[in-house]
Amino acid sequence: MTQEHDHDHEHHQPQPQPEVALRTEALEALLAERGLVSSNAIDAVVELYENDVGPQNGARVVAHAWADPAYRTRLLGNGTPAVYELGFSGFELNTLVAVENTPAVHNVVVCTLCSCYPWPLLGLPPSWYKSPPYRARAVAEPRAVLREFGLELDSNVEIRVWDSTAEVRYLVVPERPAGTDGWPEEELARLVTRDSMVGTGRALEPSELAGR
Amino acid sequence: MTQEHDHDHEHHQPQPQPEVALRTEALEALLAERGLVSSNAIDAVVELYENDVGPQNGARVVAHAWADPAYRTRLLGNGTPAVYELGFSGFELNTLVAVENTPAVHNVVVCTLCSCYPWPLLGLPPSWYKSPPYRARAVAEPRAVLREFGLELDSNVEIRVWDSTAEVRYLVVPERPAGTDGWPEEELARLVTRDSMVGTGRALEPSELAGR
Amino acid sequence: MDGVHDMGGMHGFGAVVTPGSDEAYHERWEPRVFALSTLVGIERLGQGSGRAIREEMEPAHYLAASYYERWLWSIERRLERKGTIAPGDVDRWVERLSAGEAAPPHADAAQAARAVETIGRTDELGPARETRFAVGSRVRVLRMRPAGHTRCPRYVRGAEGVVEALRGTDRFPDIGPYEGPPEPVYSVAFASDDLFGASEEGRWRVLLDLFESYLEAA
Amino acid sequence: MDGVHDMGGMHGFGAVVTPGSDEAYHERWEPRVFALSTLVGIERLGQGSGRAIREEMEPAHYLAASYYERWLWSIERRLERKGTIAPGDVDRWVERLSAGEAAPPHADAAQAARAVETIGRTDELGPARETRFAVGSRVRVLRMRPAGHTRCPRYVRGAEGVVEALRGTDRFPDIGPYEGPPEPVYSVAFASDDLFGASEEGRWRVLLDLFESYLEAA
Repeated sequence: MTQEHDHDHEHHQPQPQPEVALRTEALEALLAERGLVSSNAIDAVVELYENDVGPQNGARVVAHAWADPAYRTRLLGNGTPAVYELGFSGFELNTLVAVENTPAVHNVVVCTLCSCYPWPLLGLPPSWYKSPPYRARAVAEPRAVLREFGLELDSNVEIRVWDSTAEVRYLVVPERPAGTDGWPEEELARLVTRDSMVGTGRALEPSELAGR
Repeated sequence: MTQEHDHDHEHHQPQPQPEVALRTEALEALLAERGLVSSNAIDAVVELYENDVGPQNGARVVAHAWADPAYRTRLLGNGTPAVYELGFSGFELNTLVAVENTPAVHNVVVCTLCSCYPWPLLGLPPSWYKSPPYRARAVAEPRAVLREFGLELDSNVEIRVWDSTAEVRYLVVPERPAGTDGWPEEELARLVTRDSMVGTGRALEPSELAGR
Repeated sequence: MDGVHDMGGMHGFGAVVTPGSDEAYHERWEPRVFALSTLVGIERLGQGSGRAIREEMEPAHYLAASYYERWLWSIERRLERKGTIAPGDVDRWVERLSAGEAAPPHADAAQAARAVETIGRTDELGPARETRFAVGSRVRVLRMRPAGHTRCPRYVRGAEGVVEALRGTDRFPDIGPYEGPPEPVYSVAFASDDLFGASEEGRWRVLLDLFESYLEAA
Repeated sequence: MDGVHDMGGMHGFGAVVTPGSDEAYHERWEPRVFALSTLVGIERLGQGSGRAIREEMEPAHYLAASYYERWLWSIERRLERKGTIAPGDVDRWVERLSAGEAAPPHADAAQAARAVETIGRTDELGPARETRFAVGSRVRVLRMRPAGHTRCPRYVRGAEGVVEALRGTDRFPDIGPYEGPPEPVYSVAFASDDLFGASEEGRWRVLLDLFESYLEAA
């Protein structure tokens, strides 16, 4: 059925609307005029999420858990203080739960009601995470959704879909790829993609690093 | 909450779109060009529902049931043949169930999934019947919905909401107003409003006839 | 399918009674769309059920469209699926009309008479065969997520109710619009709090006509 | 409230992975809306929770709007409800900008520093007090239809699951956004067929963090 009405989806998919950009400027101007919100505060927040807060943070956590078994135990036992050890905390990370992918269990994270996401570890979510199709389908047809990401799981793998319905955020610790024994954490972190920490992907294989 | 975002409803309520009228004409032209659908067949169907098929039919059924106890029994027992006795049948009346309002029970009809309606008895449904608010709320907050129609029921009245989910259509037989003993059926029928046969209204009182 | 058309119990749609809500339609094209839809059915020019096809509209489009706009959309899809028209055919006539061309005349008195006669026909539900549940049986609606057309709304899934009547048999819609094998259809009554929990409105009953396959013994 | 935002399990929205879907945003105004929303919160310029307020958008508008367009809508409502701005204020600045007027400069380095510092703060769930359910308890989600903000999606109502963990306590959102008394929050695991019936995908588990008030012993 999806294919059949794709032509209609194209017609009605929300389009970028120039009036929204203008309206955003107008709101900025209004709040500046009243002395309530400064342009440099807006710039500072934008730059914070563009430069300092992003999946590179989650990747450091995962790489450290891969490299240090004691840290892995702390992270899986109580995520919030464990990521704070590495300096990560803040909005949308009130309580962090880390869940580990293994050959037998695959975790994937969604927020069906809005788009809750662990910002301090992963930055702002990709568009697909916030989209109605992901919010609707991840809980009800996870294998079909994962297949769109190129992830085909064996039928005996238990899928666990985490719907972020309270002030708890999830970080998936992907499986550590083979052939990475003894790698320094900085190198390991390069294998850890954003999608692998949401559960819609795997960590990169060492052979995939070359092309990046 | 409804009040609070009324201003937004006004912005986004579906508006009559001139391009839909043009597109309808275009479809008519296309099917005429191919010799498939004739303009007089379209006119005939439109006129049928404007002149012959409407709530006056249901009103005849209700008035007859009020006047003739044996007919009332047949109607409530097996609606389809009972309305056929009076000449009513056709599309969207495959199986008719008539339900009777009493001082103890109030019936109201909805179709949450689309807008199923007993066309041969009531004609084409009013806009509210087809609207998302009615489809959403009638099953879940019937008293609030009936209140919008000016119908305030005693708290001890049992409300029965019929959701038309299969090929069964419903006709509500409203309570016969007091002071109508011995009235001829033609006069009784004038008391029977469309809304009273959907359950969102009562039959008119004799005193209300004057103004109509 | 569990789309936005399945509205029972939802919040956020505003008031029922609004200016103009008492009228069946407001513009002349609306009853003509209704008539076109009826004629496409009678003349067997389309494929599939308009009711099922309208559920396939993109959700934002479904909600933004007016009632007969959805019907127009479904007529076009039915005609396309049968091969009666091709995508783009209507658009080309929109352009021709916009350029001032007149619609071609086409009269067919026999078609008009056939339509009026056919519209008057009734096709009652079949008689009840073997049934799994009797009047008075306590039943539970199965939890499900049918990908195709269904007549089992989400708000009753998993809820328990009581069979009040057997309606007859009808074709089961879930495996393709109206093309499945006939099945018993029951009138099932639910207490409002078994559907929606406690309400400041007190209690009421909600009754649905449900296919046997939707139900299990409770 | 049970609005169109509660999408879990619904059909009809199409593909997840589409051109551009990998990017967090596509236009410069989008992260600025995000920043504005954050600053309105930090500076206490608004009233109500953006998350709850976005659910009040008219349903067709909610579905048609892009993600940060919804955020922009909710920022304006928050500012209006607090009285920081009045309806029409933004429109007037739209007109002034359209007429070529420049936005007024307003710099506040302290505000920028305060924002960055505040964004880094975490507010963990409170410790668990008395709890009605233990890890391993079988629970059933109540059937309900809350008119206000809720964090209990429709697709788990009435379903049975197992408590896997106690998350701590948090403010119960159903009686007003984030203003209720603290309550235990549990991680509850559901078997997929207890939510959606049999699936050609086989079985999986769905886990939600649910407030104690949503649950009863099964």
